Amino acid sequence: MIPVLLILIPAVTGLLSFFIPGAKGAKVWALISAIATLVVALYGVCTHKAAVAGVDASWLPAMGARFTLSMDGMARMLCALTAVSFPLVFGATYKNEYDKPGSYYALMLLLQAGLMGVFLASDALLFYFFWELALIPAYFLCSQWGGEKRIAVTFKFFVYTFVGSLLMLLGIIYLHGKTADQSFALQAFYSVKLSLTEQIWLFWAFFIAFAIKMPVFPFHTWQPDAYEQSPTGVTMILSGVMVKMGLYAVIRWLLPVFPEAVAKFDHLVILLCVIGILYSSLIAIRQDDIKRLIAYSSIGHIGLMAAAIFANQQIGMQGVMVQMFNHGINVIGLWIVADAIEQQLGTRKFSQLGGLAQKAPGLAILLVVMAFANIALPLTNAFVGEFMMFNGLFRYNVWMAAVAGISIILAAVYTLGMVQKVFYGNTVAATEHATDSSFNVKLVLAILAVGIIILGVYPQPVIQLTNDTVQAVITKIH
Amino acid sequence: MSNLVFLVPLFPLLGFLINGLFRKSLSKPMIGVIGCGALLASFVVSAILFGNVAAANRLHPGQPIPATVLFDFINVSSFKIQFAFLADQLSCLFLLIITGIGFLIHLYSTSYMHEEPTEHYGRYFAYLNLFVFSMLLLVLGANYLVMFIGWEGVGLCSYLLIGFWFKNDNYNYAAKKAFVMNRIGDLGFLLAMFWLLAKLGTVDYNQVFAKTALLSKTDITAITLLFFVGAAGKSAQIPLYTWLPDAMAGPTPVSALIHAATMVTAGIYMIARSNVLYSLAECTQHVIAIIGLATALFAATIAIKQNDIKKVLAYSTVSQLGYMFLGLGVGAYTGAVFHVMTHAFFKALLFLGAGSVIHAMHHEQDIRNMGGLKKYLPKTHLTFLLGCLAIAGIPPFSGFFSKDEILAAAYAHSPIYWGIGVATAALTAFYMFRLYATTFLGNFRGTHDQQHHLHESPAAMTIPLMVLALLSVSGGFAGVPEVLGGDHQLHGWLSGVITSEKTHHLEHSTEYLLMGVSVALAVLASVFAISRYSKKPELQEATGLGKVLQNKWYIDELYDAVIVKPLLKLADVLKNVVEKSGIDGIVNGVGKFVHYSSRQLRLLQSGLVGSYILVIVLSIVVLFLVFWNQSIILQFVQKIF
Amino acid sequence: MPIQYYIALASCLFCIGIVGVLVRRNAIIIFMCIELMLNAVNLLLVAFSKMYHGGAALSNATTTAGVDGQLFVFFIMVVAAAEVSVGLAVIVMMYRNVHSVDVNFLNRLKN
Amino acid sequence: MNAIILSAIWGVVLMFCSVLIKNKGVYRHIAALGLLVILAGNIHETYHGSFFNIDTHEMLRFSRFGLFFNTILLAATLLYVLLSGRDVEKAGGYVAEYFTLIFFVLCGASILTSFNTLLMLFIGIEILSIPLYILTGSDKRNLRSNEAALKYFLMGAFSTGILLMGIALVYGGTGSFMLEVPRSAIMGGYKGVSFLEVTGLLFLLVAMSFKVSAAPFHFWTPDVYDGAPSVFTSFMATIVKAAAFAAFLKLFEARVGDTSAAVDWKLLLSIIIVSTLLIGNVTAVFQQSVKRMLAYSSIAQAGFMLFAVFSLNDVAKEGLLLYATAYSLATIGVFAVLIKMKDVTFEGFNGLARKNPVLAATTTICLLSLAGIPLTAGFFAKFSMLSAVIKTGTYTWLVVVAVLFAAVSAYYYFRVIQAMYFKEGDAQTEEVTGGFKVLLIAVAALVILFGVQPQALLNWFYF
Amino acid sequence: MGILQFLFWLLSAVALTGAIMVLASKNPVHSVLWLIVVFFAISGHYVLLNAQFLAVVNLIVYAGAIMVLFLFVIMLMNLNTVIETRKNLWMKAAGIISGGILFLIMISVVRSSADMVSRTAQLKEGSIGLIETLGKVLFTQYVVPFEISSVLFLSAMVGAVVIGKKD
Repeated sequence: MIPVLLILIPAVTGLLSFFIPGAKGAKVWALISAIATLVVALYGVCTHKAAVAGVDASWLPAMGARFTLSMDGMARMLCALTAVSFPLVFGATYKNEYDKPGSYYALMLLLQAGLMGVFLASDALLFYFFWELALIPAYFLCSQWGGEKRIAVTFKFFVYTFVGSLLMLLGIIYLHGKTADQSFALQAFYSVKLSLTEQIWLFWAFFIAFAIKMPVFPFHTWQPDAYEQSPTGVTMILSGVMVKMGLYAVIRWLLPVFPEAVAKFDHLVILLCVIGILYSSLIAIRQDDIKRLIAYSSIGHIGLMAAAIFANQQIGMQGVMVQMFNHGINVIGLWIVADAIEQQLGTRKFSQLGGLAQKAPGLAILLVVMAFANIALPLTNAFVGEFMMFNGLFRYNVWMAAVAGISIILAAVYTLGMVQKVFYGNTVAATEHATDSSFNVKLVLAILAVGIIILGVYPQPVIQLTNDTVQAVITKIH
Repeated sequence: MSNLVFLVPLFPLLGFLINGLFRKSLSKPMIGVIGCGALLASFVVSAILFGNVAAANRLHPGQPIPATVLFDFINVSSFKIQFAFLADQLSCLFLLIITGIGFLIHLYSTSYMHEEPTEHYGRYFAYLNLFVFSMLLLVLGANYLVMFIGWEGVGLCSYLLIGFWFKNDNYNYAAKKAFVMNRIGDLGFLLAMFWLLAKLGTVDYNQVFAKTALLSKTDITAITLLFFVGAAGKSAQIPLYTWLPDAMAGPTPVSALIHAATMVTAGIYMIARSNVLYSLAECTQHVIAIIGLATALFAATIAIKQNDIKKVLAYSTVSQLGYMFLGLGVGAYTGAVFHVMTHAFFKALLFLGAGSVIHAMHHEQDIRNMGGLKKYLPKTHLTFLLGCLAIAGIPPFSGFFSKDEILAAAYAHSPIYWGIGVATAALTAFYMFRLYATTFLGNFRGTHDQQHHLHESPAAMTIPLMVLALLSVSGGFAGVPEVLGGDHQLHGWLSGVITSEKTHHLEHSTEYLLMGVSVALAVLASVFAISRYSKKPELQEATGLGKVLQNKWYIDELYDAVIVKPLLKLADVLKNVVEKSGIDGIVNGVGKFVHYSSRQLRLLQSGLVGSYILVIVLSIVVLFLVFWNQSIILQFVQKIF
Repeated sequence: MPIQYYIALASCLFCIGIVGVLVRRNAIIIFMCIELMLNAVNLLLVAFSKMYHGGAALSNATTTAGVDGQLFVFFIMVVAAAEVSVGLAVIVMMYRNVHSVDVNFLNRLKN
Repeated sequence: MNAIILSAIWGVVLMFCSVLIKNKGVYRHIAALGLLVILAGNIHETYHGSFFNIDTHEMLRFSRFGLFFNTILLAATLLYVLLSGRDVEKAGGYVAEYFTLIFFVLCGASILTSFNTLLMLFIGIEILSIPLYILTGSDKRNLRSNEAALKYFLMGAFSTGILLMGIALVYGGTGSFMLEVPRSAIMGGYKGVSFLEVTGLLFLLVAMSFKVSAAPFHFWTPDVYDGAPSVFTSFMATIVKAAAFAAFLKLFEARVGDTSAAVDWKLLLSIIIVSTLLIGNVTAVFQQSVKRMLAYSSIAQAGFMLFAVFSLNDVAKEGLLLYATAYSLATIGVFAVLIKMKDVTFEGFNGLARKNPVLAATTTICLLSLAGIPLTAGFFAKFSMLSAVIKTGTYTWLVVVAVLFAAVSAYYYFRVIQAMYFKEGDAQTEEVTGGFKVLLIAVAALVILFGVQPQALLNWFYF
Repeated sequence: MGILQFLFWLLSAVALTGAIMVLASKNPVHSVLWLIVVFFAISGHYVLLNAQFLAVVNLIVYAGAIMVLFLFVIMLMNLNTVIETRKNLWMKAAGIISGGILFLIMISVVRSSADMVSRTAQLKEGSIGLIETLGKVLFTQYVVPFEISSVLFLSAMVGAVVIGKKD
């Protein structure tokens, strides 16, 4: 029942939200819905695994598709991430005013439903459904409430990811035809027998879809623009949760299904990821816009996660699990800061900012926590993940790990550069009359900061939660 | 006994939290009490621990001290790293140094930072406590990972404290530089850990050292070299030293605590801790010795021509750290640790003394504007002089013993090492007394306003000075070598941890000779410096080699030109060319191509029925031709693909 | 008569019709050429019908095999008549508006 | 049989109405009533047999597929009349006659879903086409309408010539007009298949491609769809096209399926499909008028539907049902809104969402369905087409091409959405009634229902 | 060569000449007249094939009704004097060439269809072309299409009203 609720609550409340007239009402409604989902999700995470039974119902018998939801460790973790993110995002942007708030929150909640579905679906067709369901609201949100160049930029984002998902769809159909009993079930996909040539083709079809979503170099160019132009609340979800769809999908739908093709191409993929890590880090150094900087930094982090996945080591995979959650909350924190600055000062350009620490010390301190989480300082959550991921990568190939490791230096360069340019130094025109952020922003950031530290000191819960998935995936491959 | 271990870092952490969270509501004295109290409490616990270890050592000599496991940090079925503390002899020694000196510096700070607004005052103590917390983690960790946590933690605090006055952009750059340079080293540390994990599956000291047999020669060399990269970053060795002089941007007590007494010695601690590994890696040892020696000499040459009181001390620190690495490189682990200890005393003393001077001079740091402070700041002067004597290696001050031990070991290894070491020692004596003479002797050269306000610092500052001076004078007696009739207590104390010390057997006569030469050179250099600079300090711009030295061999510029600028250029190229016109260009190009094809294709739709039908007829013809020749076509296609 | 002759003749007529459609611009003439094509088909169908009838009549004198071909021709004629009436109506309508029956005269719908 | 006869009768009824009833507003109600009757008759026939006991001598065969297809066509027409019936009155002065012609077209369409001989195919196609020539030219004063009618007529007649040549050759090769013919060994040429028949089938392929506007025989489509009054374009692009596809599939299933052992048609079909997808999708990108864009998009959609003809398996048949439903629903919905727009260029849609959110939202859902986004009927339509091709096991690259073009198609459909939602503007619409909006919402709801649970449609087909 | 063969060739020659003249004539009226010649030739063929009913219908419907309609329209529009504007020569050439290639293709179909070799169309004999036979089949077996084609005529009728009526 819990998986269904996780999808149903946001979906239904989202649809209803279209009809809520006032801004206040819509906000409260959305917040209540998000918190309700969070409660359910936390219950689902905390109860014993057996208590969270999956759901399996008939859907399209003629096509062999079933409405199958299941919650293994990874799904529970990502659902928790989704459930945690939304209240935080709603809380942090509570003071932001949106045109047509009912629709805004409706689409946000539908997006949440889509994301939940992606993480829960155990049926390929259902998975694809939710995959797109998550994309459409995001498209509308970005196009409607985004920045100046939003239409062109979001459209690029949409078409780009759409191409990818169509390729995946082809792969799904093909695999469907190859399964023993013409079904879309995950287990059927796992046990399907394919020749190497088939595996290679299908591998690339799926990989490109996921690579675009993550995004992995060189499929990433939609991402900085989209993050920059989207309303920050959406950007938070995009980068905090939605990119995890790609990583999740690789672990769930790619690695175990095409082990031979993975073995053949893992080197190439990891090479791409590593190039992407350095590439995006270098570019991030030269950014003049907070949002773009975070965007490129995110590409780097995701690249590392992708590399660790393909490195195919238990420890690395476990690190990815941890990091998926951690990156989610960290990057949301960074976006919140970026949004707080933009909302108050009307600019995101470093060249127009400076000295904010004097005016907004609370925000500054919280940003520093976020920033250090972003560069994976020990005792912040990201360290644990990166440590494990690098470990996995190192076991795979020493040089890849060493080269990718350079990114931790570059990350320090650009992150600290950002902190410095925004918060340190003397005040400038834009920040002359700045004040500290509102209570809700600081509250959310503080919650995040506490989470960051707690998970940095004691990551064991997340590790244990996702252990079963990692074990399953690893045994599937080897 | 082990139950107490967690208290040691806990107190500073609590101090950090209280001061950090309530910095606006607490009063300044309260902040000071909390900050210092946390350290004092830690110190007391450390002392108890020390006593416990000593007792255990007496009861079961040679028995390793068990680690205290707090909780599982990372536990994946095949792979387990615990959050564990190990308070053995080496750790306890460092604990005492850190908490002890840390307490003194906290105390000193209460007065030194008094002019700051309450909020920043609280922030300062919070950072300082956090630093101590991290440093304690570093030395208490029972495995490399916990050490690394502290390792990066001290880097973080260093960053925060260097950039404490964040309004000044130069300070911020210095802070960032320090952090990034440290990160370069940290990468080495990380890779070394990965290597250990990949090969041994553990980073626990005890297990790693027990399993060294499983490592190949290459493994050990690579691991130790990578660890050394980490150490070089943290302990400011060539080529990663340039951050430390810049780090003087922070408040002076910070420099004393972090950039002289504690954090920068982390590298030495780590290598001493891993002595089992290092003694198996011949090659690495050579590298360490050479780099240490080079750093020592190189930094000393720069120190000669610096005019900023803190810069001189900073380069001297780099130089002394080089000494310690020389010691490690030649296998004198105890000597290195010994030097860490003595250096902590006298360098903290010197820095705090400098702080006292700066405090008196209203944040004037250029020694050319000082002079004759002897009579204004008598206590400071005296303690500073003692510090200079200690660092110059004049017997019987502490520096002499530790430096001598390292030099002796270096001689045993190679006389050339010794030669350079002694030359460096002489340079050290020279620049220290140059500093002393220019600052305290001669006539006052500052403004009248400054002269008017000159006064001795308050007791909160002078008491630490005096305590440290005492330690600087007497600290050396912890390790009086056998040749001078001592029994080198430190050696005995550390024998449980440093198990692979290279023992060198020098004739007593040789040792006496070596001591004599070095002491003589040091004395000579000191005397020369005092005589040269007490009367007429060099105020004019340096030329020739002097200018090169003053500009630190232009290393910063070199780095800038060779590494930073090209990297930024590359980033620019990537951002503007590769990303924009390259990758994104292709993506957008696809869109543009579709658009273009659309414009062209729609011309087919000419609007004329005749041409439509013509196309239909032609298509029929083509379809016929394709249809009849499809086997050929398919074969052809198959050939292509 | 060998059926191939008929096929060739019908093809020839058919192609002449097509060429006519392609080379003329007068809507009426084009339409006439289309009628020519239909007639070619008619001829062909009748020829085929007689071919199949001839084949079947060898074994069964009273067979009506092949009658369907001729009936098809009948239906083609019927349909053609209907088509002509509508077609000419369209042409007349256009002529009323633009006073031309040139198919290229009206060329507003393109691209 | 019910559908054929009843729609012919109802056409005649409407003819008389034009004489007897002068109130133009009544016609569409009569038409809707008629459609209900025919629909009821057709459904009755599906489950219980025809009202009329007529021996068709195997010239018509009423299969479950054909009848179900009829149901879809009739339901779509009903929807069309309900949504756009009022706009028919604006197309010209002969409202009752227009409805008459629509019913005759439906008669032709029902023949096309049930023919069993090439003669009925021919007659069906003609009954389908001739009224359309007239409807296209119904706006007599409008030169665009004139031009469209002339072009449509000339090219339609030409394609009839091709069709007949094909039929003649097929007859020459097999001696029968029936869809299923006994094959004897004497047929030379391709093993067991007459050379003439194959040639004839090729002509038939061309003629049918013309009818379903597959490239490179599509040229009439954009011009005619653009020039005809929008309300009839909507009808042509949906019901008529679907009927043509039903005929195409039926014809090829029987004849080509029969010869495919000896002859490989797939290469030709794949060439046609690829060029259809290419021209339809790519050309649509640059259009300025939404109406013309929809014309090109209908070509593109035809490319997808051709997959059914390409793969000729059960999945394809079901897929075509789904596709016809999804496509008709969505297109009728979009056109219903388009007809209400004062300006049918993309700019004309700017800011519609603010002005009239219901229209914008329903149009969006329809466009998403056309683009094949999941959760809309269009997704399963495309999905089953793709899986039909993949099931055949060959020409897998074709689906990759199709998918890439589907992405291109998103571009132009989303341009409309962008115009409605994200661009500032002052979209002018005619008055829309509440009932219209309710119907539109119903259309959107159906699109989503079939998108979530296409089984709802297919179950009906099977039981 | 028997009389039948001779007639076949003669009628074929007439039909082809007429067909070519239809499109070669500048004056539309001439085209119509040539087309009538073609129809007569084809009717002659029908007679040869003993398809008398069709021969008659062809004359009545095509040569009679349809062509008169054409003539009527042409005359009505006064097109007999209109000289067609010169058509693009390139288009003309393309039209002729593509038509020619299509013809070649169809000829090669004839040549390569082995099953058609040595098959003949009955001349003179066979009774299926007689009105009696055709009528019987038409009103029994083919009654459905026959009735249905009434719909076609109805729509043509409506069309003529809708399109042709002046308003």
